[in-house]
Amino acid sequence: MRRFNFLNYTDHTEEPYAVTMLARNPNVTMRARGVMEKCTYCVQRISAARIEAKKEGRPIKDGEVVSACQQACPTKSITFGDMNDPKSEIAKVKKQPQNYILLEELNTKPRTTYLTRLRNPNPKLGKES
Amino acid sequence: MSAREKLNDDLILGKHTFRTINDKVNNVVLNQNSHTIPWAVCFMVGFMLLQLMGLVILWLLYRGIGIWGVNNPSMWGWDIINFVWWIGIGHAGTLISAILLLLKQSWRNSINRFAEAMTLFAVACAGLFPLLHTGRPYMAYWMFPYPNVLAMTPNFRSPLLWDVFAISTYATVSAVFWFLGLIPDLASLRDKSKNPIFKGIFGALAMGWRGAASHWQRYESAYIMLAGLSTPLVLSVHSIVSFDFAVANLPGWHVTLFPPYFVAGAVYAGFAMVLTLAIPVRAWYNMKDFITMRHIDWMAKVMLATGLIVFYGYLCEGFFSWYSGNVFEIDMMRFRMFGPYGWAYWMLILCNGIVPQFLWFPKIRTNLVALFIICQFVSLGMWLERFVIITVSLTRDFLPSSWGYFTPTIYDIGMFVGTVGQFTFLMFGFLRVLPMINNFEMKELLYRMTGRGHHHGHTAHALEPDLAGHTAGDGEEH
Amino acid sequence: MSQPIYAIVAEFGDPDDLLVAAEKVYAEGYRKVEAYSPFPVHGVAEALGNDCSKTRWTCFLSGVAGGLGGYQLAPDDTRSV
Amino acid sequence: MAQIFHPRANILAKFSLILLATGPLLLLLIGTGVSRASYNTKVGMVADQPVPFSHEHHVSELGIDCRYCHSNVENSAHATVPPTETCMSCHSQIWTNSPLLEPVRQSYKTNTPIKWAQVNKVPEFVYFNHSIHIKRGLNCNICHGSVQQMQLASKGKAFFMVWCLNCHRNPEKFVNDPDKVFSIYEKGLKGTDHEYADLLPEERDILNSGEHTRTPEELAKGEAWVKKFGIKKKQLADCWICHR
Repeated sequence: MRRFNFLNYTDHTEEPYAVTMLARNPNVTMRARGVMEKCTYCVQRISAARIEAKKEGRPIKDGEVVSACQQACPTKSITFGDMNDPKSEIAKVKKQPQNYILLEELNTKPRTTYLTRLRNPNPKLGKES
Repeated sequence: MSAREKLNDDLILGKHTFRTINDKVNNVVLNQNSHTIPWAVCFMVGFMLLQLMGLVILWLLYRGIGIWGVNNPSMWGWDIINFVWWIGIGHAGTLISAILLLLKQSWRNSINRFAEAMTLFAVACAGLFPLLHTGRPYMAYWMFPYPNVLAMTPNFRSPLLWDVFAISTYATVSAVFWFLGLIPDLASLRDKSKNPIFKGIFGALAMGWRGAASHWQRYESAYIMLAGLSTPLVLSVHSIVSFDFAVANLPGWHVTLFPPYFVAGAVYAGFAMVLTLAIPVRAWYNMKDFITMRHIDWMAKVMLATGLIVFYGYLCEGFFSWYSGNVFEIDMMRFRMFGPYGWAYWMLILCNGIVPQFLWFPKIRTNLVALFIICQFVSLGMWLERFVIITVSLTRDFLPSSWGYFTPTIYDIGMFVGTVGQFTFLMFGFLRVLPMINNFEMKELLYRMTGRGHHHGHTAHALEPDLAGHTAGDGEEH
Repeated sequence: MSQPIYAIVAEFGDPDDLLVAAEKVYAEGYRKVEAYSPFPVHGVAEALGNDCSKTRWTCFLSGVAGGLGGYQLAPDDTRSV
Repeated sequence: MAQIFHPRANILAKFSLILLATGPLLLLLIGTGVSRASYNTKVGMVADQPVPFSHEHHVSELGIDCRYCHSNVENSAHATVPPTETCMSCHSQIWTNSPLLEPVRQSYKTNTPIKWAQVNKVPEFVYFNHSIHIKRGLNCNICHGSVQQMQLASKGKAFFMVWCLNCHRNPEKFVNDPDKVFSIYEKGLKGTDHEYADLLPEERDILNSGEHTRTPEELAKGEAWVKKFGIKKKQLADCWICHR
């Protein structure tokens, strides 16, 4: 989902502006007004992991990059990883039959896909929880 | 040369000679007592609204465009509605001056100057909106591919960038076209003006025009070529504006019908605005001899024709959404008609579909009050059309989770009213400092209407004694 | 004949007369002639031997230059990225 | 009728027509010139520092390694400006009474950092990582100019995006042996018998100015390094590599 910064949501006129900016997130730019906002899939975390891996001359390990939403999710509902790597966790999850793409018919090819809720439509097999 | 075409003899009414045409047109500019109280009222109101817009823009630059009613589903809001509305109005001028010139429609001669000025001022109003809507208008120069230290070029795949080029080209070509047509008239003002300062200004702008045969030859050659250049622009600009919508994936926008339907709508709105201005101005300045009932009748007919195309477009949109069988398209149409903005849709059908049908009747076409009122309906209808297209589709897109509602704020209204003020201010300022009717083309028209050999009664006697004293030019003779 | 004649000026009441005169003067062999009118009179310039080919060529070449310049503005997508 | 304008006005008219055509181009040229001038980029402009620290003296004459002070350059995004303690590790022993070093001693005594003026600064929207560039064999001088020859530190290169992209689009023009990043400074030590001895032409150029255009052979070597490092050239110029 896109968001446009219609106003300056961080008050640049406040004195400790730089401190506020650093405190909130030192590795991401605080967007000013007039700029689009989008989920970057925590590009700062990807970059950090990528640079560390490159310095050691190895590919990024699966699970090395943890997006902020994934980290914060108490039920571990979010998986993040390299879709191109068939052995990665995300590739396995995406192969599951419950996997679906929102508005797939529009051919927007989003990276974020969802898993449907598992339901039991047959009451003989037990109650739906 | 003997092939003087047959012309309607009511394009110029009254007993006119070259001298009386010249005096009448120039008098508005040279004799400042010619301006009436309604003129002063319009000019002052326009000026005040312009100041209001200045304040709104200042506050906007300080705070950001969040002071408008724009919000996250409805990111375009009034801003783009007004932009498309104004740019549409701007189309009539170039259509009249370029396409009608190429089609040899002599009735364009008395309204082209006026309509071209209207085009320029409407484009000036239109251009403000997308510029401010970028959110960081001070970065707007990024939209031009200049050699920069960022190694960045604008994204030529974006229809919003096509807009930048379409509109800046249109504005440039329209301005050049307008100025080129003004040169001989500026020379006439230079020769007739008594005030040495005005003489100097008009003289500098006339760039040494002497009305020599070689001047006229180059002038006509250049003018016809500019008309040829402008003609595709008339069609391309609003097509490209319609791509802003049609290239997007949103239901209600993703329609191939948009370019022709937008262009027709633009011409429709443009003629409504020309009539809105022409009807009072011809009365205030007593130009009824030049902008005759026949002109008004023809403009009303153009309005009727383009209005029917637009109405056909609305019917098509309804049909397409039903026939597509696409759930999003069908629901979008349902929301348009019966959703929270249903009132706007039915108002639109009333203004653009029903009211113009009165133009079928010649009596209404020649009834100035009725015609003026119909023009206001058309202007409102064309505004509502953009409102319906933009607001309904944006607030009702694919995901119900992102639906919203749009309400304008006082700053939206201030911007819109402000541009109306800017337009009025510029338009009435123009009436005061430049000839509102193409002086030399009217004289040429009179000459063509009253060619020797087939004199037309009332204007016949005029020619012989008058032409000689009227050779424009203080140049050297051989 | 005390004073030399520098130029002769003539006025015409009707554009058609002007055209006829222009054709005649040109046929007589006069070349430093110019006709002034408050609106374009078709054929006079041609009758006086002017042609506007210069305007046409200037416009055409400017158009070609503008078109090529416009294409130069478009980014080169084949550039190695 | 009297003439309004003197015939000389024709010149003015012609001039204004020419200006109308060339004016935008001239404006563009002036803007281009101004934005690239050192007035704007601050290249070669010495900033006002609390202590007149000479890189030339410390590096070229005394042979102190870059990493002695900029200790994190190999490991982190920032090269880091040294703490006062680093200065005092020598200056508690030598030049202890120098009036020029008074701010350093004051800083040490009062436990407040010295306020150095930042000379090399990337725009706020850019996230530059020193360590990965060192690991790809890019010598300090390629971005900072020949710092080891500067009496007073100044910006070596204008950090234009087009300049960054010059390498990010064609990394083979610059990547090199990472082991040689710092060792070439030793070969350029002043007053030693191996001053500028056994340096490759490329290394000599980099030591002197940071500017070097690679020959085809050097480019082939660069390509080999690109392959060895596994640099994805298509990805390297993506926006998100530097911007977040």
